[in-house]
Amino acid sequence: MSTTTKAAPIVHTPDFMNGDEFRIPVFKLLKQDGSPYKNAKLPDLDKDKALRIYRAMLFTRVLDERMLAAQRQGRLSFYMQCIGEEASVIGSTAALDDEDMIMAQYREQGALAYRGFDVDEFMNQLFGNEHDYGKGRQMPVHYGSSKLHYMTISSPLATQIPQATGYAYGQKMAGQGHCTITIFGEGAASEGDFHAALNMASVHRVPVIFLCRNNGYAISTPAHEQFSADGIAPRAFGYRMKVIRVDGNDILAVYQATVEARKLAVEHNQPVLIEAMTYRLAAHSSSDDPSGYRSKKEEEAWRDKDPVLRMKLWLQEKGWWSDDDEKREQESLRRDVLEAMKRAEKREPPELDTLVSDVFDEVTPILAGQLDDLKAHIRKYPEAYPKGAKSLNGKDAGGAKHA
Amino acid sequence: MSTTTKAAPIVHTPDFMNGDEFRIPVFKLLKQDGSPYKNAKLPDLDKDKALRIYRAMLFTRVLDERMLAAQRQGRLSFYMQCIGEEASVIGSTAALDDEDMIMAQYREQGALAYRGFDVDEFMNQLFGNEHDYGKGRQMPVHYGSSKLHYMTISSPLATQIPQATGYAYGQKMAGQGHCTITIFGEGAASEGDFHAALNMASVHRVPVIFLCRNNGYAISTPAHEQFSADGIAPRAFGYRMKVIRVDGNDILAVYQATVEARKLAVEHNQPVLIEAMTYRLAAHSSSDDPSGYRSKKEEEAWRDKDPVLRMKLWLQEKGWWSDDDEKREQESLRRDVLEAMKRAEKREPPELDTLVSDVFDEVTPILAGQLDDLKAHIRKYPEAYPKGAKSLNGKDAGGAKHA
Amino acid sequence: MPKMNMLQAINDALDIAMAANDKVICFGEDVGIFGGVFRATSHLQEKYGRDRCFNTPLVEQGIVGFANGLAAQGSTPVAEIQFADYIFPAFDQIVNETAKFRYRSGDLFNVGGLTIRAPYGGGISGGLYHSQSPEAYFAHTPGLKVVVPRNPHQAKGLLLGAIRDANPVLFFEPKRLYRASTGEVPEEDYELPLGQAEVTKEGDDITLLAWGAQMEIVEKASELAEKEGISCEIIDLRTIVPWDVETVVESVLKTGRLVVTHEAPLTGGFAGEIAATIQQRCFLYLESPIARVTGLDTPFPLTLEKEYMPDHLKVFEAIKYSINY
Amino acid sequence: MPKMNMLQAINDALDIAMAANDKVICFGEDVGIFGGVFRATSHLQEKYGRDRCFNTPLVEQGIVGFANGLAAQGSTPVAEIQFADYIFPAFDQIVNETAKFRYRSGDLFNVGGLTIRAPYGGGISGGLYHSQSPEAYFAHTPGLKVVVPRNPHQAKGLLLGAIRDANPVLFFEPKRLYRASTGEVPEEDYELPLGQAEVTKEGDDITLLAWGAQMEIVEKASELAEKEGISCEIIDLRTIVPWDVETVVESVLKTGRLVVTHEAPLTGGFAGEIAATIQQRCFLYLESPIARVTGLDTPFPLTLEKEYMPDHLKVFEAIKYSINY
Ligand SMILES: Cc1ncc(C[n+]2csc(CCOP(=O)(O)OP(=O)(O)O)c2C)c(N)n1
Ligand SMILES: Cc1ncc(C[n+]2csc(CCOP(=O)(O)OP(=O)(O)O)c2C)c(N)n1
Ligand SMILES: [Mg+2]
Ligand SMILES: [Mg+2]
Repeated sequence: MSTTTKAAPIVHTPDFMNGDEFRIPVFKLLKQDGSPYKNAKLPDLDKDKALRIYRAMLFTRVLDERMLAAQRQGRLSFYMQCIGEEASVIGSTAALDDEDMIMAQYREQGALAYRGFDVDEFMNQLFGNEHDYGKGRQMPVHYGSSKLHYMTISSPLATQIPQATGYAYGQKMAGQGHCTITIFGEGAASEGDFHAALNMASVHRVPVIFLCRNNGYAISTPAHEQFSADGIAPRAFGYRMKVIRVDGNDILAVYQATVEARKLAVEHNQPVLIEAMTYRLAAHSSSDDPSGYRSKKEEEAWRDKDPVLRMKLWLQEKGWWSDDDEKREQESLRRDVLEAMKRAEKREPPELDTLVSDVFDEVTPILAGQLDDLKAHIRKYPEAYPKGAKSLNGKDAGGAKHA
Repeated sequence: MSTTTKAAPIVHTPDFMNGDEFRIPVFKLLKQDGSPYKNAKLPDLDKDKALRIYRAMLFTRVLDERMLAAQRQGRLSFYMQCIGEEASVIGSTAALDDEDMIMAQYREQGALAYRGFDVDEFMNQLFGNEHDYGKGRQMPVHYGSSKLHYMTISSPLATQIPQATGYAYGQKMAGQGHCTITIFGEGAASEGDFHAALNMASVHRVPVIFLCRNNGYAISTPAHEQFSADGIAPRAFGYRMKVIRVDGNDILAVYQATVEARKLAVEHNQPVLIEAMTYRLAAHSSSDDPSGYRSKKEEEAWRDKDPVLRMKLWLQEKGWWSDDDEKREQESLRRDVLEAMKRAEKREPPELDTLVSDVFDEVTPILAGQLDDLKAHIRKYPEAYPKGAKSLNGKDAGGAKHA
Repeated sequence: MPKMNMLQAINDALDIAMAANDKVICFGEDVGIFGGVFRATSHLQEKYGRDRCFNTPLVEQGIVGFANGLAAQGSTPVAEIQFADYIFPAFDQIVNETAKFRYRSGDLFNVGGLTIRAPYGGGISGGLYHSQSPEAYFAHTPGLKVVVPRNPHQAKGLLLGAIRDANPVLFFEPKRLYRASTGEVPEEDYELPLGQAEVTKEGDDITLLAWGAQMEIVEKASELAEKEGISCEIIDLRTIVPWDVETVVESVLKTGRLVVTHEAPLTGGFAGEIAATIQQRCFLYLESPIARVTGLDTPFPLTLEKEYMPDHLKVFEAIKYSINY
Repeated sequence: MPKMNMLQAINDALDIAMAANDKVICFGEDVGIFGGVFRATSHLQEKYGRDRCFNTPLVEQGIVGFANGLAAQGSTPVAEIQFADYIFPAFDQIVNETAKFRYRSGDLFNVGGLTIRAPYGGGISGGLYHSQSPEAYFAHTPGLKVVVPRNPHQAKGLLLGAIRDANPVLFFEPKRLYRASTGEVPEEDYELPLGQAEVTKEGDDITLLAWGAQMEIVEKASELAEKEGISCEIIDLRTIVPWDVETVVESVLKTGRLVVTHEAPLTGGFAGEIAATIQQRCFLYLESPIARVTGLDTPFPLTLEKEYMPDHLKVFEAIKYSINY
């Protein structure tokens, strides 16, 4: 056993390296006008799939627009937009098998839309009503879908990254040819969990794809205060992991890179890191105002690289999409979103019992007692707890007990 | 603002890198026979300093030998040897200013010996007696010395690495030209704390040297089950940090590399990673038996690269050391260690009051009450608590109280 | 005296601490030019420079690890954790390192200069991960002080006290009150003592004990109770560790009844410690069981947050139950 | 029935679990060919292959993160943390992720298959970092089950119960007993129930409650007490969460007295929760204050470990104090 895996060359002068010795290029296929670069070989993407992708992009834009507006109107407590990063999340998802697992951060609604999460499913989560799969427990945008193989979002950053390694290890053991993709920001990549995940994936040869959306900011913190290196990509060398950097606003490049990454993962049990260079065009969230930490000019420069527009221009060049199609689709999406929002707002809150269910597989005696006490209390003060009182209607009244 | 710091080249084919594109060489100066490599420019090391280094190496060997024997005889509960890695820890320490801070892992007694921790100071800690600076609270080998700028060892791995970054940041603010070195194993480098430390050091331009002793094993886990990459060094590229790999059994190479690293740190606020390639010749600790996880043959191959012998041969070539000197030094060191051990064993245990001091700067009322109760209890059953009873002798007896 | 909200009071305390001692250094995620997501560090970078107030990379274990080292070196770091829910990646650095630094080294080294600030608590539609009250985790860890202020005046004085205390302090700020709680705050530099509870209202029939945002709740409950002729004594614990046992004991010896409330779940919450200690110290004087009014033993919910919270009505019911026992 | 020590019983349970279900996967630092630093996973790699029993890199947050994902996928991971003292780097993954996985997703996803094993406790000259008893940290976290066995027979049955339980379980093993505790252990596959305390000895005058290695201590103390004519009822809590309140209440209603003991520090320890609950449930029946015999509110010491430990003499004194109250 040697303590490094290669027979290293020997030198007699103390020279230091720092990574400037090599360059990590950016993989691009489409120019902003929708035409391919010279020499670029575009992926095989048939019309149906291309339109499925593009429709998911449009839906995501419309959803973001409408829901931010709803938040501004006070109809929604909180919202986070994907705008600017649609190609990164949708292009990568489209390259996977629909049964591959996705473990995302929070800004990846496009991936879920592509998989077929419908507008009511989005709305029920955003409004935390009785039909929310998450039973109204998490803040808006914390979607999840087991049938679509989309892990429920968790707010603590980067925790899903080593989980993705573990999930994919299980897929490898199951032997059905599936992999996991985990998507996260360049800020989250600073967490210890990121490093644990990459190292373990590499050592244990796990079919997992790590997709970093390097969008320039973590809330107000610019990437150059997050790390000194040339992006996230060179971290892969620390684990001898395959890595590629891609133009995150170039849907075809992201797609193609992910197709190749998936092959490495599934066919060779080689984990892969993809760094998608992109930009968070919106504020971090509905609670944020970026004017305090970055310039309009910078934002404008990136607005000119709009990934949705780039794909539209490509589709138009192919003759698969027209301005008319665009208009019709936009209008219908807006209508769908608004109607679904109205439906979701009107739905009941989750049942009171959901306060104590799912802590364990069964409600423990202590929790059952706490629920009973709570019910008795709410019966005493129904006006103070309108949501809880609703779910007690028509049920028998119990005496007050106190813990 | 761009999201990477260099204007990256553009490519149109999805090629993956993994670090095999470049090689990280090993810096060496001395061959095993003590002669320099051709073309090697040896550092300026005067005789006094060379002998100070060598004596620290010999002391460390003798200490390790004797204390492991003492552990086997049941005189000591636990011990960890440095054998095989003396050049890495002593060579680096010798390259620093004596007032630079050292934050080590546990296998770096050589560094402390070089700084001048005396044999009684070692023994008092090992036996946890009343003179132990740590007041008998930590296991053997958890040394510390504020006057020698050697941070008290803490068992949880890698926690000292981000602390070193913070400590060095404070040194930079203080502006007195000091830096911090943190020394750790290749196993510890898997912890999230390692990554946090390097990234923060790089972003905040902190005068800290990260010295990884890559000794091939973390207890039973070989390096190739710890990571897939070519050692620890390539991780530096993830932070655009200066890095050098050095033959950890070559005292002059380690020394020279650290001299250069210190310049980068102190004069340019450039943190540096040094990977010292070495081998843990002994068992992990006195509780371990390596025969279950590695071969004698492998051990022998490394025994042939003995760093202490290599330095001795160099010193002899220089005419600074003779076999006679060696014999005399060895004998006197053995005597010193044995006598100090006897003294340390005979010393009293720490005072009972040390059970509750240093939790806070002052003993809180709750702790004072707990100590009173304990004293009353021990007065009742002095035979059951011989150490505690000692420190109560001659003090007034209180009534029993129970919490 | 100027009127301030709690954020302003905290910002003022940091400003005063940094002006008075150039070893005070503030850092954390987004605390630099942005002034923190709640703006508690507004203008500090402008005033004291990027070396003394800066953004860190997004890594809590690194933030606290760095802070531990900086404190050991002799500086006075004030680290911000963006939400108390995100303090757990730093748990090892806090519980195994910060807390044990002085003890394990026999006081050769200590991190007494360290303060860790974090907004905690519910009532802001934050769901599982923007609502937690983790004080009990740290209260079980010898070597840490834990402080929670109830209003702007307390926040300023206790934070200055915490920064200057010779021990590491976790300072949990009730974020629900950041803007909601306003009051007069002295302009000058002042410290409030750590380790001392405050009797904010005297009364005879029952003792109500809380800290932080729950103080508002017990005050409201006590108003309801007073209307029914129940005289409440209210205590703000202020420091969770080391807690002021004697002030609580003295009060309960007088009233014979105790209600403790916190937002954190019941099981293993700090009210349990208080109840265990007080039943032991006041056994013969207790006229009814010590009551705990707390969050449920579940993660923190969103839509049904109101139902979950230990509000004034729940405290009021506990008071009546205790009185009528 | 074969005689085994606790390590053998644990190894046997893992072997049976892996043989019965090929979704059971064991991993952690040094658990592979070496069989773990205590040898709890001996021969498992040999028998079940490197895919199902393997060394991980040295990163606890990664071990538990990986385990969470593997459990979510539907496997049954059994992760080892080498010492309970080193579980804290994984605290965020356990407390924010493992514990909340099912709740936050509305049961779309869960990590019910997960078991985390870790040796805990003192008495082995381990000092600060090889002696801690962290059960109370986890007991304050809704969504986790916490189990501690007292002997080889219990260890095997409870570990099999834990691995097969539909919830994530932390399984803390009293390492002081690994080799010291031996006894007859059935060869076959059997499970002991989680969430149920066990009355190991009936008695009338006082209830003694403990778990894990402290069970030996209370047994010794009870022998001393019996000699003085005090009849002790002994309960092994076995599962810390969800704890079996009714069994304890029933006993205390009968005896009127309770001593709880654990090695962890007093403040915020789980004895506080028990005392708080029992004083409330048994208020009118208690004849003396509930006593807690615990570690001091300090980090764990080395040379004076014997003085620090809540041993049988301290429990015995607490019994007498309670009886004579
Ligand atoms: C562990 C943790 N720390 C802090 C936060 C608060 N927080 C939420 S989002 C965010 C920035 C994330 O930036 P990045 O990963 O780059 O993703 P982006 O928002 O740019 O998509 C922070 C600090 C958190 N959610 N979790
Ligand atoms: C956080 C943490 N996890 C686990 C351990 C147990 N442990 C002690 S030493 C060790 C191996 C360390 O290996 P390495 O860092 O390579 O140092 P070496 O012993 O080779 O010098 C382990 C796993 C620990 N002390 N701390
Ligand atoms: Mg970002
Ligand atoms: Mg090693």
